[in-house]
Amino acid sequence: MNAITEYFGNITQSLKTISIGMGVTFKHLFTPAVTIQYPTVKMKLPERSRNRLYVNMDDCIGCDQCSKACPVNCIEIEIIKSTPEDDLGITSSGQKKKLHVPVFNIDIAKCCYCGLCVYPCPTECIYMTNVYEFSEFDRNNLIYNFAKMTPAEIETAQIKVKKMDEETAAKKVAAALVAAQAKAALDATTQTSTPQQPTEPQ
Amino acid sequence: MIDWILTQFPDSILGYIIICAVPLLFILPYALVTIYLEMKMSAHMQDRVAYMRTGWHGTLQPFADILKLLQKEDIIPTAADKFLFILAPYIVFIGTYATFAVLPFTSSYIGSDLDLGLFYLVAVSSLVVVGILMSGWASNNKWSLFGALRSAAQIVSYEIPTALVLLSIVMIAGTMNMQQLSQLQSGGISDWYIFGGPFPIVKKLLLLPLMFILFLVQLTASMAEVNRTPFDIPEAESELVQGYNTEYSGMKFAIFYLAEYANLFAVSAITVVAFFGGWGSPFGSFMSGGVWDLFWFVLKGMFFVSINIWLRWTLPRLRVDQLMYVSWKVLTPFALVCMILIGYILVAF
Amino acid sequence: MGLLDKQFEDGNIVITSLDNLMNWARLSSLWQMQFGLACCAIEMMAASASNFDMMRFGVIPRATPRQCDVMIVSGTVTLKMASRIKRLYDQMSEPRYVISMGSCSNCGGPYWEHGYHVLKGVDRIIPVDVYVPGCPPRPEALLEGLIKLQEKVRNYSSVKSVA
Amino acid sequence: METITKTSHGRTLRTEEMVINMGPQHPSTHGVLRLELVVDGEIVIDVIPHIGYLHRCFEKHSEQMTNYQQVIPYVDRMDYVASMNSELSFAIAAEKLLKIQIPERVDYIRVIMCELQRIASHLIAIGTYGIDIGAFTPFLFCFRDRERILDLFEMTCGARLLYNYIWIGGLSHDLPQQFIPTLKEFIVDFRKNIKELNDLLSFNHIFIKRTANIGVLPADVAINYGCSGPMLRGSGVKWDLRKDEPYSVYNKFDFEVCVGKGEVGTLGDCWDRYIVRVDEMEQSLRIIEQAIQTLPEGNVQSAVPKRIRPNPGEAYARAESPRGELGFYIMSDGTGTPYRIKARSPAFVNLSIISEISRGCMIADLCAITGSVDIVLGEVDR
Repeated sequence: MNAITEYFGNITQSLKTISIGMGVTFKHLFTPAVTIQYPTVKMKLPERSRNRLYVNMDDCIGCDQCSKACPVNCIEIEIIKSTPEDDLGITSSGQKKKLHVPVFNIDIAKCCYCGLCVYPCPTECIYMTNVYEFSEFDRNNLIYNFAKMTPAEIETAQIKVKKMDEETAAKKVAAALVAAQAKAALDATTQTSTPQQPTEPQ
Repeated sequence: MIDWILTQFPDSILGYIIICAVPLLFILPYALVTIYLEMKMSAHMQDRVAYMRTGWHGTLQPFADILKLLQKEDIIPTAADKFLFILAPYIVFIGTYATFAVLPFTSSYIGSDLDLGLFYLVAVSSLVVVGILMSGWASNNKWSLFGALRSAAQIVSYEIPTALVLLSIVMIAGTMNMQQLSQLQSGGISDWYIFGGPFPIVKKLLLLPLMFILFLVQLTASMAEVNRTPFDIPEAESELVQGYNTEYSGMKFAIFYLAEYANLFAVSAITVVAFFGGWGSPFGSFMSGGVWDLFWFVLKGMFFVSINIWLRWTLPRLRVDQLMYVSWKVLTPFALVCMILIGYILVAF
Repeated sequence: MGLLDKQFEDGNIVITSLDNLMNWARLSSLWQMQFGLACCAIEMMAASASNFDMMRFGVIPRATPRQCDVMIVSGTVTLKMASRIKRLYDQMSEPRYVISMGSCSNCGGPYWEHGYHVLKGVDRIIPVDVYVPGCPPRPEALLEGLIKLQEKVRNYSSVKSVA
Repeated sequence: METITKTSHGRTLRTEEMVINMGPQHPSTHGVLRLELVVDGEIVIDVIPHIGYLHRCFEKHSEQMTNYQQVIPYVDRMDYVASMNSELSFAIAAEKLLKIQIPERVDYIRVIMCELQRIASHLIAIGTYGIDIGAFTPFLFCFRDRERILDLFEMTCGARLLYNYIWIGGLSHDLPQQFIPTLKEFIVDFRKNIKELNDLLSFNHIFIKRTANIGVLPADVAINYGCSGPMLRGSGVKWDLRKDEPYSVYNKFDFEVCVGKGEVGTLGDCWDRYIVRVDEMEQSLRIIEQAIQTLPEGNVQSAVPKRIRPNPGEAYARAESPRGELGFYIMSDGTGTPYRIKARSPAFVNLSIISEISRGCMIADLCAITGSVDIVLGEVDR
């Protein structure tokens, strides 16, 4: 008897649950679709949306903080010191820029969009935009170069720095010479009073 | 219509070839419409929209699909049994296509007005399983083989309830001729066998519940015969990858695809002829004859095709043993009991 | 690739319009291979789910490589998986396209430096048509990549001298 | 490999076992799991899981980072379906190491986020489980609801899947203005949708027949294998770290630990594991409701350390992720770089039981079993 009730119970249960399920799908046949038809309609992204990185080079001071914060090392920054007579302008927050940034590459293909580079930036010049449509046929196009300096500018900057370095080095040598002479003179005067001058450790 | 074609080509094989090609005029547009319909229906059930980018609301999508499949590379795996591999899709399609010979599309057109129409149907639709077995075996792929074996077991089991249902209909109607079967029910909605057939009221009321059960049996069995969810175990995507057609690409796959949809209509048409008056208009002689017949036949057929689609996108899949359980322990006994009762009613009243 | 591939020496109006038709068919019926590797696979699933509905573009997921047109490499390709991906790509029938989705399959992504077990870019084993950046890309970004791929297919010519 | 079985007629039947390879590309292996099956016809005789197709060197990577903060993006990518929960687990471990107290608001927001994430993760598990069984529509319904959770996340932290939201000592952002109203709307709608899901899938007779009595995992076996999460609770063991070892502020909320009851089959079958997930979504909604009612005010970044340089030592913290007990063991040598990080991933442990419970089932059942375990390969392989 039990087997028979189970047999017919199974059949009625199946028919019942199938019709309930069919009711659900039938109801949805007439509910409006939730689809966002992407190329024609675009969803408005929230303000905090994290997508492609952008660097506002006018504000970048070349501090390398973002590159250090990046967990995947996809930011490549090179810097050239500026000479005192160079005026690199100031950032929008009023900070004086002291370094040329000839190379500021972000390999977007490597980027993991974690946003960790955004927080340490002192001038808020690196940030994530809401651009997400930037697929490419060639991977090399995904390496973004944000630096604005032309090769000629880089060269002049390098030459200037070299010159400045040479000058400062020469100055240093001269200063060291002067200091050494003064020291020698001092030594000569104090030799008698002090028994032993400690030499530099080996 | 057939006579007309034969008079145009007297004593020539060409006439017969043209006659053979007539159902294609229906199948090809029908398949395109149904593929589109299935995708759109399923999409709206799931709160989305499906094809939108080709033509108005993606209406050209089926053409794109077919054209693309034409261009695809036709791969035959090295280890496959080449002859069977190539033959299989055609066998499947022939099995399906042959059923269209006896479908009474209108009161004046039927491919072959066989006296043994229903018997021929049951016989010929088993040919599909041969093709599926072939494809599964020839692919030299374990998953395909599983699909083929499952399909064989499935179709063979489900032939039996179908045959029993059709037998009951034959008992009531007294004919196996599809055209006559439709003719008997042409007196409007109350003459359809699902509502007891063209009989006196007492007999009608007695037959009505039995016919309803038989209809459910036929609907379930027909779904199983076309390998569609919840009975799609031969191609069970999440279990057997694509089942028997895993290794097929390009046009060969398209033929499988076409055959599946053609078969879907064929089994729906059998249900229509057996229970819903074939080409008969629901209003008796009103809106009947000529093109109306075709209209009603296709409309009813498409209605059952839609029901199949609706069920497919609602239900989960059965397991192999459960499938057998449904066939042997539920459908067959029910059909058998109904058949016996119908015999009793026919004799007693 | 297909039947008509590189069969004609030079184009005329018939071949060009036939080309357009064939390309149209190819681009609007890009069946996608249903396989996911990692995080991006979830976004790929989201792209084919109701809210973004990749099927609007004619993309149907197929489980078997034989019937697919486009392979979306969605996620980190490890060295162990690389040989499998290569094999799956070989099993696909021509014409076939590859979308590399996300940083990991573009170039190793976050694992490019220290990932001893990660393939640094799927283009080292199979040719990639479109690179979709993002980690993971938004579903819209994937759809945009798909549209880019469609543009690429649209401009394909079966005539030898590609203009 | 040849086995000779006696049929009921007394005649011997020669059958041969077949080795068949399922995955790494297979629709129902949920990623890149590879199962080596030994089958006798449709009956599965043995299952050997092969992993490592998504080994992304998480532990080695975290030892290369110059900062503890940089580990969090990698933690996200470990269990990519439930990033928030992984982040929370890691953050708790790191805070334990650093011995910092965090503001209460941070804790509350973390709980809200983690419970939302739990719902999102369970939705994926349920949806893909539907596909495994052959029903496609529930999957899309689940993703439709999940999308609304992702919108909430994106509104808060800007990312849809991998958030980097829970930081050591705080959060990256406070909740935006419109977060709470949107969340309340979602909770109301989602309650209805759970009911709809139950109608469509959970109590569908075919679904029940496919999952009940399949892959039965007895409680003692589950405990011996070290299973956790819905896997263990499906077997009727009331073990939930949120209740039994409350971390964060879970002890302030009133919720139930859902366990399998063997309603439609044997206790511990696939259906029980499935329904535990459905029930847990409702409990998560309860927790969220309580949390937004009593959400305290405060600054979410006040306790974020400027420089993370823990004293030499070690710490282990575990939390209940949607898949079970997720633990992080951190060892510090006093520098900014973690000396060693080890993750105890629940999916890996849960996966190990597959060959135990799927012997003797059919291939179709194997799909049901793998689906009910709900593995995320990123976490299995790390």
